[in-house]
Amino acid sequence: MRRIRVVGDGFDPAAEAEALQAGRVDVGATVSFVGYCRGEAGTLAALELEHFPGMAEAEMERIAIEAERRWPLLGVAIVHRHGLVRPGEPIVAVATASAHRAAAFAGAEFIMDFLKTDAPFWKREHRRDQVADPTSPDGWVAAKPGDDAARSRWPEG
Amino acid sequence: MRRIRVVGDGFDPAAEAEALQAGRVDVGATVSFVGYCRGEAGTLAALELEHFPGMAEAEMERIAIEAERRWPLLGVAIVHRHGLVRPGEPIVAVATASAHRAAAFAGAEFIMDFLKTDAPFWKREHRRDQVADPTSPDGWVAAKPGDDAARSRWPEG
Amino acid sequence: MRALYFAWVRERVGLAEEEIAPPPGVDTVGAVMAWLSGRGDNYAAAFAQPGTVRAALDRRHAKPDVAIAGAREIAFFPPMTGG
Amino acid sequence: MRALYFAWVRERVGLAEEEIAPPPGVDTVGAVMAWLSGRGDNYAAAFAQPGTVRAALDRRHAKPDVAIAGAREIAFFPPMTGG
Repeated sequence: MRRIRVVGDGFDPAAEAEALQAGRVDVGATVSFVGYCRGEAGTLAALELEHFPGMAEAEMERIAIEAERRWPLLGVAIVHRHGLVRPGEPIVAVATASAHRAAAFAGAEFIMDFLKTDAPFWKREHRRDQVADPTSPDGWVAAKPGDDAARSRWPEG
Repeated sequence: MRRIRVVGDGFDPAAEAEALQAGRVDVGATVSFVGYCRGEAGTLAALELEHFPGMAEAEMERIAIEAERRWPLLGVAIVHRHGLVRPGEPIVAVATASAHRAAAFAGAEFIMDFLKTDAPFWKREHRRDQVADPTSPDGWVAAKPGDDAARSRWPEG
Repeated sequence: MRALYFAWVRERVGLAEEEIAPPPGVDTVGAVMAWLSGRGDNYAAAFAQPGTVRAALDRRHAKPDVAIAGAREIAFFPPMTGG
Repeated sequence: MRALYFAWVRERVGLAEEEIAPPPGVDTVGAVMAWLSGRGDNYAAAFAQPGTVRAALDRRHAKPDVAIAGAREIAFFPPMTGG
């Protein structure tokens, strides 16, 4: 089972892992990751998420297929928000199901690492104090070098 | 926030990660692991989980505290079933919350690895076909060498 | 071919999308970027730092050395920051 | 002191718990196991393979060389299989 969605409104991140396991007795483990919009100590009003419609879904699907190829996964779900997201709201949910825990954990981590660097989404900060971040005067969040490092810890192939 | 429970009935595993993040804007990531009873291709009627009351909760708490010491976790939840568990039902749920994903993933994996080898629970199989597993004539599930290996990948200290 | 711009590339160019016709010889992703840079200050600002802007051909990531032959759509955008 | 038995250790001993009084000299977890083994076939069957049975003193894991002095409760059980 593969569930891939880009959504413009709030969503229930807990529903994804449950959907992968519902009605099955071959799933021994699910791992669910949820990424949330943080308030940055009260300075952030909202994050605005721009995306490339069509390519975003295609890239999420490609990442899911690659995870299924690398580990014996019985299900993968990826949901990503676009639009305006407030502190405390979910941005992304990734869930994996497998017979055993190692594959479920590795699959979910792999998908998150690749989503960060390869899925066409861009975050812009709307700050509560109207004071621009000096490292990003136009509000667009800069990519983190750590994200490239996280991606490259997975061997090719 | 630390939520540690041993339960004798079914429970909602999705509620644990949600409880760690609810009402907060400092949590950027939650990871939730759920372990389920598998049907073993129709041969398993149920798993019976015996535990050491008191020590089980104490050990789960010690493992949670050690994870909090190793990673900057904002919350940890561990729920473990005892008693008779049917295929498809959850046995264990572990949830972690952190500002960033790496700590949430590592904390959840660490807790699962240590729960497997250190939390005083013992599984016994009730088989549908009444034919005993030759490697375990009394039905008690043998510990897996892989569980010790998973535990020992975490450095001491 | 159709060109799409996202995030600060879109803002600097001042357009979300447009039809472009790269001349003969402008036959790779990187060559299209260099050619666009010469079309005005807005494009120059968008493509100022080589290596910063990423591209996709027909909705697949494409490095600068990839040939554009046969592609109907080319997209330009900053390094991704989703997830 | 109180002795508790779990899972197949409990089934082989035939008791879930009992009061035991290790004699002088039986002062470590491993020594208690060896002493119990000599108390009858049921105990011998439970503690037959040294190294297989695990122990806890006052609800903390304890290796065979740990002294039992001061402990009120000792528990014996197979390697754990929860999670």
